[in-house]
Amino acid sequence: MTAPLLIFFVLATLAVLGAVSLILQRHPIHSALSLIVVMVALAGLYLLMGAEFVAAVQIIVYGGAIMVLFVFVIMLLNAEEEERTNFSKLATYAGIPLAVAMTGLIAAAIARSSGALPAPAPSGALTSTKTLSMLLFSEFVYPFELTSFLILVAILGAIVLAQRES
Amino acid sequence: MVPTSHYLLLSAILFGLGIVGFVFKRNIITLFMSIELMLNAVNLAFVAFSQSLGKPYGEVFVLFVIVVAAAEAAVGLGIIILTARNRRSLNVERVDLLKL
Amino acid sequence: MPILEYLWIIPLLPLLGSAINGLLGAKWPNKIVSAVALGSTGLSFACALEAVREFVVGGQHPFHKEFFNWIVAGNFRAGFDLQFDQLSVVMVLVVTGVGFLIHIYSTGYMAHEGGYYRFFSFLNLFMFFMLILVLAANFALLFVGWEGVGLCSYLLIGFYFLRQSASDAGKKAFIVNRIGDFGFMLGMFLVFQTFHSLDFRTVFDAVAQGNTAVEPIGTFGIMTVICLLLFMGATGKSAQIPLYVWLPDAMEGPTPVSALIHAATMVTAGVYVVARTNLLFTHSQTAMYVVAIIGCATAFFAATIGLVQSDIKRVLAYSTVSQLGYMFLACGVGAFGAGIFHLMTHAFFKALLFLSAGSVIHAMGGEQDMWGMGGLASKIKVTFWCMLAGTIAIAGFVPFAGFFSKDAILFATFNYEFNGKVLYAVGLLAAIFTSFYMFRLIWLTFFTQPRYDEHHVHVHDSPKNMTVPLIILALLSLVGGWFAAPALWGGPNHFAEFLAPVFGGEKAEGVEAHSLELILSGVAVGAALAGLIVAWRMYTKGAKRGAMTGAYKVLYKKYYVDELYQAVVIGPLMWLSRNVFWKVVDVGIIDGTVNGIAGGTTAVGDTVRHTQSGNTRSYAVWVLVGAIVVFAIIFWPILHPVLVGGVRQ
Amino acid sequence: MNEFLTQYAFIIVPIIKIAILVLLVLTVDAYLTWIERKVIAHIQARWGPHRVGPHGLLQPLADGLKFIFKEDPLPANVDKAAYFLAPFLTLMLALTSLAVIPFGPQRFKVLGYETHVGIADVNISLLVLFAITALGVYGIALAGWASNSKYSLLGGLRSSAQMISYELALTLSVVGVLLIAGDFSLRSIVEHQTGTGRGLLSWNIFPQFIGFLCFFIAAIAETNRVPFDLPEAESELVAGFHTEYASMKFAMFFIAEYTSMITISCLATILFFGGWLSPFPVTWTFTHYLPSVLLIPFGLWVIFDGMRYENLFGRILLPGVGTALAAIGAALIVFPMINDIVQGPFWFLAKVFTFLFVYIWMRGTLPRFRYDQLMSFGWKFLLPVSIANVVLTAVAILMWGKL
Repeated sequence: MTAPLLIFFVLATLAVLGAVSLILQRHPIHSALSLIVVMVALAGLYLLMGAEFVAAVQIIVYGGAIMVLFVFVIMLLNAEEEERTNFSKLATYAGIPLAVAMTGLIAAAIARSSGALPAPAPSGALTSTKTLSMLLFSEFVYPFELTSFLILVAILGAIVLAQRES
Repeated sequence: MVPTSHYLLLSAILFGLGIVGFVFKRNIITLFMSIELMLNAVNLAFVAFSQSLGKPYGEVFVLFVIVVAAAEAAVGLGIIILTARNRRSLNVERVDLLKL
Repeated sequence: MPILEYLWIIPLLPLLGSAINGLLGAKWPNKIVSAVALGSTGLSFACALEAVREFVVGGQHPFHKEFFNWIVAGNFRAGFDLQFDQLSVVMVLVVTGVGFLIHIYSTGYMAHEGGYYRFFSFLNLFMFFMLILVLAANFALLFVGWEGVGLCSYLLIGFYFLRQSASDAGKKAFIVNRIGDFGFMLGMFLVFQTFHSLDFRTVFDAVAQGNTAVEPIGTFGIMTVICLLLFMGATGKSAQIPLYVWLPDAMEGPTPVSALIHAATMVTAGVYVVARTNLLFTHSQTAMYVVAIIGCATAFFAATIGLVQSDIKRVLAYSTVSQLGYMFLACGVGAFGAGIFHLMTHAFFKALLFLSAGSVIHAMGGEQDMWGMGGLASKIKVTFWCMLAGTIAIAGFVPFAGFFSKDAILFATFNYEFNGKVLYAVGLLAAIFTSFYMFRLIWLTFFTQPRYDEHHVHVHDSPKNMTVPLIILALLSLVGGWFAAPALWGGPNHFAEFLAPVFGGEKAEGVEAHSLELILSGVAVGAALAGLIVAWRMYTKGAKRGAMTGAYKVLYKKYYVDELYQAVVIGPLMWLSRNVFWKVVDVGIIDGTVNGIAGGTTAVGDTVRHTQSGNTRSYAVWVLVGAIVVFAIIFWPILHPVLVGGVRQ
Repeated sequence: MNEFLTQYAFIIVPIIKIAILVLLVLTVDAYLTWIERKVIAHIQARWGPHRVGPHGLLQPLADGLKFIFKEDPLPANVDKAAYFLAPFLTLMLALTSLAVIPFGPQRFKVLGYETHVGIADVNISLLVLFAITALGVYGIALAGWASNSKYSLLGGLRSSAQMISYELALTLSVVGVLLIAGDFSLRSIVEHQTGTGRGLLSWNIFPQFIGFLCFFIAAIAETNRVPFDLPEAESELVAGFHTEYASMKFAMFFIAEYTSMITISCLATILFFGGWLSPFPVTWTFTHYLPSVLLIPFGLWVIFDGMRYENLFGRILLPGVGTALAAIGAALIVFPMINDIVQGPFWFLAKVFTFLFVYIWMRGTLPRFRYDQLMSFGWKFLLPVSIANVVLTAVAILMWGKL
């Protein structure tokens, strides 16, 4: 078992455990923390795959901004442990099987078609930030600008939503 | 050397867990987090593909996904705050009037 | 030939006037409105004159031009095609000329009425449709004009729509006309089915090529059916038995309308159509015979009714009906030229009479009952003399227009091969009646001592713009018939000759026939004289209203025809509509279906809406289901070996 | 044995380096508190600590002992996991952020393993640094939330809001430097500032003065220091997010705060003040003796100063330290090779300590912001200015090529 594989399995376990605990935890804060763990683990995986910039962004934006926002809102609303209501019979009985089915389908599809994938590039072959930025500002410049617009709209929306009408 | 299918399977598992979370959690915020989890799973798949294909496009897409997720979080949390204010509850099962 | 090339100008001008007045006139003072109306009609009249001049100068070649396609479907083509031949000449001149005069008259008559602009807009619109009707070169376009004039007549009869009776009369006219139009349309369809075209030229050529034999009397071939159907339409529009009932009620409209539409022009549309399609009619003796009989009967019945009416306008209305009967009689006996001739002269003197009556009513301040008048002769001289002229004309004294036309008709009837003598006798009787009720009208109105309160009603003669048209029309009804004058001393009948190309030549009368004609004319004049004398005897001294008894009452009640229709047609129809179509078909079936569907939808929704629990988790599950389905469908080729036979790695 | 070492050098060497660094940093933190108290005392015309040891030099040790032996009460119904996690997280992140900072130019071999002055040399070190700083919020937020006290909660909310707000300004203010250097690696940023060897003239501070100001302000806010120390505003929130913490956990927050101060100072040094580069042109080789020139007299003064003390500590400690310093100074003169090695770290530390002093100085002088002032300042002034700075820099680079 080579070092990268070892690291992969460590991080993967971490991620899966985090996801599971996200589900099992009863308090939103704990769920949020679990999710952060998942994200950090994923960032590690990205590094392992050589996508260093994405890894950094993952931590900065997801870990540092989005999840902080979540935690912040949880604290703001002073959310307490979720009550285990079961009003939705459908979800109660059909939820697990369907989720398993979905996962199974995806996994099956991957397992079937993984043969078709080309041999992965040697781990640690970094995609330099330069390359990404070149792509962003040349080939993907329109989507890029659109995202900026999207963010603007989102900001306005958030303001409109959050302000108390006086 | 980690084969790409490992990453893909991992992302599938995470995605499935996200689904489970979305179906089984009652707290709106946690639901939201489950969605983020699914997004992350997809990101992982993207990066894995882009690595195995040796092309950076996947990573670009991940960047876009992250941006969208950020916007979504901003608006979504705003909505959640509003709902919590009006309904005095974060439990989605108590918020089933489809109107305020 | 400029004008002929741009023939559409003639109808277009009134349309423009109508549009301008109708859209903008509401705010305008009467002067501008009347200026627009008169200008458009006057110009149209001028163009018509110019067109006629060109036509005559150009050697009277029938002019025909296709301006643009209107409906084109497969081999069917109904274009905006206008034609201009001798018949059109007469009609166009009558319509534009008399129309113009009546417009002038209206400016005076309607001066104090509300909806001035509306009135003139409608009047111009009517001119437009009437001109389309007489200029159309195919049945479809003719039908446009046909319906258009019907519409305008409806609008104008119901001009005082605040008056129940007026709007009822409008509706009545419209509905009765629908019945006729129904027949007319069937006729059109049949024409198209038979000749695969609606163009007059094509159809008539097809007929004229002789490949359709003349159907002898008593047989009902295709031609007969076509003609009878067309004639049904004519009876509707031209108020013949059995569909004449709408015309008397149409007198609810303003008097100029009665003059223009319900005396001079529109009601003659039926005659025009029959004359226009004379080639078809001449190929079916049965149809001709029916036309003759109907016309004759109408002439007689209407005249009898007219004998006892007390409303001045109603008298004229019935006289119109009866005169129209004369025209159809003429057409029926094959004397289309005489029919059209009478149409023209009748247009003159009947318009004159109506306008004069209007002037009288105007002078009396709205009084229409002759028993409320009397002794007006000295007070409104101009009107009196004009009306007298009209009366003499219609009664048929030499040398007024009515004499020549009616004489021609009666003569033609006399030597009509199928019991022409009988028809002639009835026609003559009708002539006597005509002169009787006309002079009765004159006496009751203008002579005898006044029967109204002189202090309240101060009688005054009408303004210039009303009297001038009267005078013109009076002159016309004097000289209008002189085209045919030479026929009296064996000369040619210019009018008939002029129209000959359209009607394929009339039977040339021999000398003995000419002598016979002289005798007959004498008889006719005698008849008129008889009527005059009787009326004089009855009404000169102390005219008193006779007791409503027996025949008098029957006549006064117009043979109870309206009541009859009410009982036989309208009543049952209403009953059917109310109890079957409304209560059963509409409420039961149609509404039932609609409500049923709605109810079904509601029921389904009631059951389905329970999936819309509003519970996000349930929705999540649904989304998940959808996702699974989509995923499975997309990746089926990859998946099914897995699902079937395990993962192969 | 030896080949075992060489084989696993890639693990061993970093571990050693980390150990050294952590020890160093902790000590520096400890004495930073001493310096702070001294400086502020003198600003306020007081003596400051002077009981424990000469000039109160042993005060940090005493405090450390006190922290260790103090009772650690657990407040009622706190969320245990988060309550314990928070301080560890904070300290861990604070220390980790030091890992990517290069302290000197040299690369040298240990056990045949090439390494350099500093722990890790990733080529996106700046991003990594920001990533770690970004995670730093959680420590405080969790601490505030977990300790189940309104003061803590408010402090936590405030600080998380504050940190999110100023993180943007912080990141954006650096972009200018990145544009100039064209690289995320701190090392290459520093090397880029060598320029044509004209010394401090080619430092980023000159083209990026606005950027520097924004950076420094945002950095202070990021480290919750005066005048942005609302999360622990004594007058309103007792002690903010760490109100409910005592003894070692409190100490962890404390150490973390000072560590992040150090980190930020290092960052400022690297980004704007040429890191380990000497302010003098490279041609002035005589400036290489500056360290010795400073060290020897200082050592001698310390020895002399120690003479005045009656007690043992004074007689042993200060003269010992003094002689050590003087000896080092002398050694540097004797062995030029070592001297060259020392140059980088010397300048680096000099600049860092200058910044730390500024920190303390500001704390001694400036009043505290009001919360809304803080927010409006961050969003309405700092952020636009740093964005404008980015735009200006980009335009300038477009027009005159490299700056």
